[in-house]
Amino acid sequence: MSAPNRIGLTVLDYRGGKSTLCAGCGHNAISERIIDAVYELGIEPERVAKLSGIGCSSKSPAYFLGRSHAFNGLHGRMPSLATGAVLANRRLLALGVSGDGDTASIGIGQFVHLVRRNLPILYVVEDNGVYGLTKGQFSATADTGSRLKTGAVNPLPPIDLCALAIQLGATFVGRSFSGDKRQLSAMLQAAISHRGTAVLDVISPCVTFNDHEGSTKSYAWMKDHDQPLQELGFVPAYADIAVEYPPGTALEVKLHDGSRLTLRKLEEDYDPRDRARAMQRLLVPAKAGEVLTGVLYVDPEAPTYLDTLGLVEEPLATLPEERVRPGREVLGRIVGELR
Amino acid sequence: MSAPNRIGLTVLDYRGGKSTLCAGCGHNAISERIIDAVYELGIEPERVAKLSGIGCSSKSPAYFLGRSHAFNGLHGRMPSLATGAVLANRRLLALGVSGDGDTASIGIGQFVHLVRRNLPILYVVEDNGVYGLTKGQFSATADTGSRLKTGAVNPLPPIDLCALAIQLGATFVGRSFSGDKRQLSAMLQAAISHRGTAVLDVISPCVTFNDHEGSTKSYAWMKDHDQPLQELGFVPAYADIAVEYPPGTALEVKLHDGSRLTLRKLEEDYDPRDRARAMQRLLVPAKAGEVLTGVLYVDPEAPTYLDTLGLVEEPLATLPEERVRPGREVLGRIVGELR
Amino acid sequence: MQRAPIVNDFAIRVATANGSGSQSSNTVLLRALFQMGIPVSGKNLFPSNIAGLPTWYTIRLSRRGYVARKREVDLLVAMNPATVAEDVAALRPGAAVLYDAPLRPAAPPAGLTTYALPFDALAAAACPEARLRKLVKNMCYVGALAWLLAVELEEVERAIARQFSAKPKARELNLAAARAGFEGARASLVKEDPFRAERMDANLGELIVDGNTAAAAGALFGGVTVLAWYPITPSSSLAEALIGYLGEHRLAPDGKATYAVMQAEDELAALGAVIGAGWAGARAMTATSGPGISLMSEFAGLGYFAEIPAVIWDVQRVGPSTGLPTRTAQGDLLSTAFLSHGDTRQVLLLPGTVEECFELGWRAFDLAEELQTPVFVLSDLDLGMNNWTAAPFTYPDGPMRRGKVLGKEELDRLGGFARYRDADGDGVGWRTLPGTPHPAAAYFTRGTGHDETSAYSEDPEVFERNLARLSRKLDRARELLPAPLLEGPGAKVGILACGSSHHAVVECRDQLREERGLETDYLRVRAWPFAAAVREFVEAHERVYVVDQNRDGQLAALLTLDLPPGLVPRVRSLAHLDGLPLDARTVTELLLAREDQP
Amino acid sequence: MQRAPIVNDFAIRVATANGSGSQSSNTVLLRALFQMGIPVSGKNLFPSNIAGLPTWYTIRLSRRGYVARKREVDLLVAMNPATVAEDVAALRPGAAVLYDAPLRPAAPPAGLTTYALPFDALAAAACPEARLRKLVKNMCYVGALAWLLAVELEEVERAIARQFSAKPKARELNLAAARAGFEGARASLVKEDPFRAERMDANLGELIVDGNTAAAAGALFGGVTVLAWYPITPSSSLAEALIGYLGEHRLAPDGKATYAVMQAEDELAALGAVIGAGWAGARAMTATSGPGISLMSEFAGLGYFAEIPAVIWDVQRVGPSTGLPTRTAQGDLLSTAFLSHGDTRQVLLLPGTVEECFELGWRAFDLAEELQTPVFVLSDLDLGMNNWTAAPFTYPDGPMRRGKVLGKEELDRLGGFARYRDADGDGVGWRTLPGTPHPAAAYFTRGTGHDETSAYSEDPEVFERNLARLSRKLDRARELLPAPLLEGPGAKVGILACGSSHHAVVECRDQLREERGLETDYLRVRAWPFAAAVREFVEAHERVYVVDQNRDGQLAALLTLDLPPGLVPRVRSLAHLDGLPLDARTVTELLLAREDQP
Ligand SMILES: Cc1ncc(C[n+]2csc(CCOP(=O)(O)OP(=O)(O)O)c2C)c(N)n1
Ligand SMILES: Cc1ncc(C[n+]2csc(CCOP(=O)(O)OP(=O)(O)O)c2C)c(N)n1
Ligand code: SF4
Ligand code: SF4
Ligand SMILES: [Mg+2]
Ligand SMILES: [Mg+2]
Repeated sequence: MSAPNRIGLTVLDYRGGKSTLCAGCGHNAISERIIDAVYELGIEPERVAKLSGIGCSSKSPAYFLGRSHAFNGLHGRMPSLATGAVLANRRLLALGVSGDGDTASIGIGQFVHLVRRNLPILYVVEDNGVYGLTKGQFSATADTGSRLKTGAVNPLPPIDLCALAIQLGATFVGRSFSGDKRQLSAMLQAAISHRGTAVLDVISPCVTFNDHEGSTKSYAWMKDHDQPLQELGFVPAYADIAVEYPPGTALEVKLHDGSRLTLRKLEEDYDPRDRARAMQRLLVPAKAGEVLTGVLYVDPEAPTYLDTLGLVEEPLATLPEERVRPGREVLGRIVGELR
Repeated sequence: MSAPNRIGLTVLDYRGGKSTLCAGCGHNAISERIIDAVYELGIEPERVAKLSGIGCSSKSPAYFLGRSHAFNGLHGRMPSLATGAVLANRRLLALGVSGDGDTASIGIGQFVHLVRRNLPILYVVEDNGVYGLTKGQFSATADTGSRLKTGAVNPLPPIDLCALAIQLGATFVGRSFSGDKRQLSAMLQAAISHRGTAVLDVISPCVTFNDHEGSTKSYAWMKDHDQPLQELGFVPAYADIAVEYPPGTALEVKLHDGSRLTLRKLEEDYDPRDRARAMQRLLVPAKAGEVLTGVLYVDPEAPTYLDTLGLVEEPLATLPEERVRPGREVLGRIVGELR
Repeated sequence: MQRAPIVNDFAIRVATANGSGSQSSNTVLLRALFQMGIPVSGKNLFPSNIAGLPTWYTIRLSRRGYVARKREVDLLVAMNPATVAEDVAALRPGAAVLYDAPLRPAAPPAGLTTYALPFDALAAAACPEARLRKLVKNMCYVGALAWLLAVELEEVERAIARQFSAKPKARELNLAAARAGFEGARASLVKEDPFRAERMDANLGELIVDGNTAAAAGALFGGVTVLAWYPITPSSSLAEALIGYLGEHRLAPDGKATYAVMQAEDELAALGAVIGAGWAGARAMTATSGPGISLMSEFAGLGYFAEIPAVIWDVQRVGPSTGLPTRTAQGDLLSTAFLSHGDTRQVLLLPGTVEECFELGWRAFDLAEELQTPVFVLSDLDLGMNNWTAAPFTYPDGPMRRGKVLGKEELDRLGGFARYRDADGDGVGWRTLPGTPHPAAAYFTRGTGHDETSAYSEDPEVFERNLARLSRKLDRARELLPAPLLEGPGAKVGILACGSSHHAVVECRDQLREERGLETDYLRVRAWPFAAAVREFVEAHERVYVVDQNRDGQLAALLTLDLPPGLVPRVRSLAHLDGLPLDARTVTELLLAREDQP
Repeated sequence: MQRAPIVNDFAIRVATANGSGSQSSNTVLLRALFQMGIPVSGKNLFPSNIAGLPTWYTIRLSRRGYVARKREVDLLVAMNPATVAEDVAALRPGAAVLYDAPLRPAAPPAGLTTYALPFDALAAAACPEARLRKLVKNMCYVGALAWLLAVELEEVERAIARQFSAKPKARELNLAAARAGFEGARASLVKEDPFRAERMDANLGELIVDGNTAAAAGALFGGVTVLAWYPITPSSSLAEALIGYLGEHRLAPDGKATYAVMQAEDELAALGAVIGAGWAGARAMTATSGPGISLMSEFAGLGYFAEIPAVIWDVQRVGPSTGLPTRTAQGDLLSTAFLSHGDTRQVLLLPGTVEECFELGWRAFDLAEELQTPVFVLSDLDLGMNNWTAAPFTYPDGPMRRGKVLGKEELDRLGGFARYRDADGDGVGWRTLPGTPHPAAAYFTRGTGHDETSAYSEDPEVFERNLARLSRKLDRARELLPAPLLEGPGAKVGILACGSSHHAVVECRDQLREERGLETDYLRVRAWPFAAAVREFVEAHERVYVVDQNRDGQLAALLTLDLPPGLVPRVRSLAHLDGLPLDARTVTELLLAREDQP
């Protein structure tokens, strides 16, 4: 049993039900990392709202954070559910889990508009390039030329959700791999600490339908083609740790809540605060089939949808009656205007 | 009455019904340019299929090309209708007309996937930054900070449909202005001659709801902020005209059908065949409020959805029965396999 | 041929072009009559475009207080060259027409009284600035009508002052134009028609308001906290009125909003956000019309099955498909009652008056939260966008009823809970809100099969039991929903209707009584699933005519499905749909045709 | 206690875990029995996940040819530790169980015959490679059953050879495993149960096929040219089977495709593409299930109103909402019949057998094009995904009927046409296809109000007339759609059903006759709107029981709405939904409970 965290809870308090996903499914590993991250950050599980669409990935919220409310909604429509929930209660920490089919195929419209609004949410796409739950058809993130087990070849270009998000003005965009514990943990913690929309595209192999030769979302492919941009570190706001790097070799991004994301550069001139460069880098792959991972873009201070709407600090859902139902004199005034 | 074109039709043969849009609406000017372009190209109007969504813009196909079939479908769903129509009959020249609400708000999902497939279609967005037909609410292309007549200010960032299309791998992307006859005519002709998806975002002021001070989609704004990248020219495949420019001042792009798009450079280092540079240029506006117009990106030879699907040359819709209903022996074989 | 005066019992139709500013003139005329204490109603018949196409506005004066559309026009004001010929041709003998002089109708039918006035010249005299003349020309006909019909000019002036209270210059110009019209008429016309307005004492304390504004005000007092919407005629003005009220009355002292308004990217997202917000405890609503309802189907099913409170206003217009976006219908009753695949049933509220639009505006939230299910309020274009006189709105009769929600304290006491357990025998479980700081507060909401604790389950019995509970829940709701209103009893023949049909039915019953001696009882249903009183009404009558503003008799269909089969033979459907607000004569004719059938 | 042998009249249930390869074993067992000429049917009860959760497969042998699910299990094969306790507990005395030795049930109910076999050891012996053993372990129980039930081992071997025809190594391993199971059973078990398989002469020339494959084959022969689809259980296998057939049988000599398959981004786009393609003249279809149908609502209304041919297969699963994606239901009847807002009505085809899935697979295109409207074919998971024996498919009985289309030549002759004119009095207008090279060919298709020439119109009368024609069109279609099938007549009591309920009803009627002496007539409807024969059936019977696999009695509701009100009191709804394929006993019990009611 693990040590209690900042608020006195152990990792057990962050666990969920037993997974019904296939053994070895990347999604299971992501669930573990989410548990770790929320535990590490010392967040009350009751503050978290888990939201998901439909798919194997979207089922996974049942397998972590059992003390958090969850809404496993409709295929491709998690963003709107999440938006409503966050507007109703801005104190919730919204954790959206989706799949590549759920987001890039049926859900791309809601994804675009969620990003545009910069809703405070961690939006994780568990990306395996196929529709796992319906038995392995290509999704819209499948790479051109990748193959199904049946031999079918994908002729269409993939949607790069990270590039798309950056183009749309997303304020925190990262890509990771379910098998990269360290990177994914740090990225999740930073993304949770971000104040606006954090989009994480996490390559998460489907061992049953897309982990064979010819797949570009397999464990083997990722082993060979994962191209991390940085070594990520994360220092939570409550910890007062100084991290030293030789000058020029690292970047530190201070997030809105005071926590710090440290990026030891692996690729020299990459600065995740430069939107145009990020786009450029994503458009022009350095080598064939490379899967660029790391924090691709971050703008820690951009106004969120809550700022835009100018909401009161308290959750709207539980404002007392006297704050949401105007008095009789107001009705009198309204009626007077209509006379 | 105008001269007969290549196939002996006059401009009158390309006209439609009387417009019921507001006098001065940008959409009316675009209709005129479409008439010109199809007339100039000498295309049989019967070959054209007009497709549209819902909105003032989407009504406009009733006001041009009266001899072409049209389908004024559902709000935001023109792309799927068009895809079906083109698959059914690949000889149709699909002319999609949409609005910024129709495309960037409700229709963004279908737009993304249409672009991804590179369906052969000219896709014109008549972009006025508002929902004209429902009386002037902001659409998703409205610029941050622009104002409605009521004084309401748009707090959200706009979706740049051109940048988005390029990011998604579109193969012909241009922006123009309903008031720029010359540019729009040439661009339309080139776009019609393109073999894949051609996305044109045409700023088209709504005189009734978005042509006031504070609007960034007004005639006045465009007068001050239109920033053309090139002077466009178009030489149809059937014409054998050589165009001479001093070296380095112009580019010529040969389209798949043999026609040529000539671009006299106004901005020196812009090359619309360079996807990464195009993205870059769109992300970093040279001056505040500039509206970059011109052919932003073109890839004349990219395979289309019809190539991807490997369709026969004839329209599927009218293949004779013997080509679409296999014979009794095939049924025998299928039945045999199930025995 | 001097005809007996017809006082306060006729209909004026004004024919203009859309976007020509006639809306203000017509409102001023309506208000002036209203201020004279005459029962009036106004119906706007406008095209689905923004400017230039024909528009007709009909004002009915009715001594007896009838506010349904009157099918026959008594006085036409012809201002639109595009329609003057057909507008005049449609008049019956005895009617009168006031036309813009250049539009002289070619061959008017016999028996019309005609008046011509040169409105351009009148406007020119009243308005020195040439470019503004077009805007005030229409106020000239208001002045002219005032003279013709003896509408008090002071009331016209008061109405103008009110209409343009924020724009002094426009006010002066319009005052001048009305006076010019009045003087022009006095100088050159000779009154020959019998129509006259005369002061009465109706309308005391009453309002003029459209149903959408009333619904918005209602929602404001319902404590709405989240509005997610996507524009669509004829519901946009509901959302926009609500946004106005919220901005005015729901900012905290520091200027922060106690509400969130999301202009969604489409209707799927709008209802998604409403359901997400309802799940998280907000009073959330959306407003839409037919096409939006279709798009909301999938979320509506989720709301039903996961039991999430939500309020959806459907301001109905004519379908199928895009149909006639600016015409009225009750065409979504059946498809909304069963909205979404599988065995889904939705709660419908059916306001019939603007007062009820206000009341259901707040009450819908109480019902949605008490029942934990989406509640659809089916208004229509006639009710929502036309101006009606109304009694002042009544403040909600008690505190907000927020349904069964367990907080931290209750959980401390109970130790835990099961979200979908029928703990109280009413089919409604207890819920918790996300964010409740208690380790046992969480549950996992889903649209898949679930047991009482909301755990995933494919067990056949568990599924069947849960679905049966949902069915029971809505059955029990019958008596919780707004009760049907009975007028009667005693007759053998019953009439059953809902929504805006009400106003035609009221008048139709008088016609039946006075013209045919046929007494009828009348039940107006205000919600579905129906209360027991609906069955009792059918039981108590030999035959029951069901009035529908749609092609297929959808209210009759809902009734047929709800009644014990033995009662179904008593049901007779009177369905009519042409996009115009229902008028009494049509109902009377349809009903008598059935009565007279062998 | 030696019991009389029970031959070819019992049900075997195999309990395994999803993804464990038991699907092949079960198919082999089913095929072996089929090859022995015994009427058999197989029902797969699987979870909505990919691997690891419990699955049950039930094979029924029925001398009398009943193929509905049998509620009682006679022989259980218990291979799943997670469910062995409850599986065994559910058995009735007299049943038998064969279990994997390590799973010995703790306290089996009295009266069971139990057999244990060490399947791991048997598999190990048969399969030297340890990592493949898991895959063949399930074939061992097939061999064991062969010995227990006297299934001919040669037929098992033939079935294995067929199943693994493309994979010689797997074939050998599985043959060995089956033999190992057979030998293991012979060596260590003593037959104590009464169940026996015995060769018969049924199945001659018959197929084993699921409804989705049959429908795909039908569509192939319907000349489908555009398939646009989005994956969803239980319809995906229909689209995937069709893709397979198209790739095999519909390539031109140069390898080019005479069809287009579009994997759409969602169901809205799928139906959008189908409607676009249908408009342009293709035979276009999609396949989906409940949630997809909800998402298609808006386009379905456009298709109805703009009159576009389209074929939509709805392989129904349990709703509401996501519900139980891997369980069967007839839950979309009502909402699909009225799919979309406004007065929309859709054509439903209701296949009840796999033969009909094939036939409607092609005929749906004829109907859609003749009627110019979307045609929904409502299959279900039981019909679509389970294996059924079937007569060989019949080649279409005539050329493709492509409806009223005017080409260049006709236009030359006619000069022009009006798209929505009821030229032939059947409510169906003539259309032209885009691309027709004639200056008068074009028309403007729209979802807004339109006149006969398809020009935009808000005219109330034009709208009413058009909507009335649409209504007439579907009324006239009643006799064009597949006719209901009557069994009878002569009895006082009628049963009415549709779709896969058929198989339970057939057996139920025998139960009623044999157990209670109750004679019934039976009408199986195969389309909505109903033919006149449906009304006549009700007229001819004192009471008509309507069988529904849903909670709310949706077929009964459609019937109630369609009948003259006077006949409605004869309708009695027997609705049942728990996600399992309907069994005869349930229907019999429900029916008798109503019969016996005072
Ligand atoms: C409206 C609707 N359409 C289709 C489906 C069927 N469906 C369930 S999951 C899924 C795809 C899931 O793919 P993805 O999001 O990539 O998740 P994965 O299973 O790969 O993790 C589909 C198409 C559905 N549930 N709802
Ligand atoms: C499903 C649906 N939702 C809403 C509407 C109402 N509606 C009609 S047009 C329109 C917006 C049109 O905006 P845009 O596409 O920008 O066209 P514009 O009128 O500005 O040219 C809306 C919301 C509709 N017709 N259908
Ligand atoms: S099918 Fe694929 S995505 Fe689904 S649980 Fe199994 S491995 Fe994971
Ligand atoms: S409202 Fe605006 S977009 Fe619509 S027709 Fe008028 S000017 Fe054009
Ligand atoms: Mg996936
Ligand atoms: Mg617009």
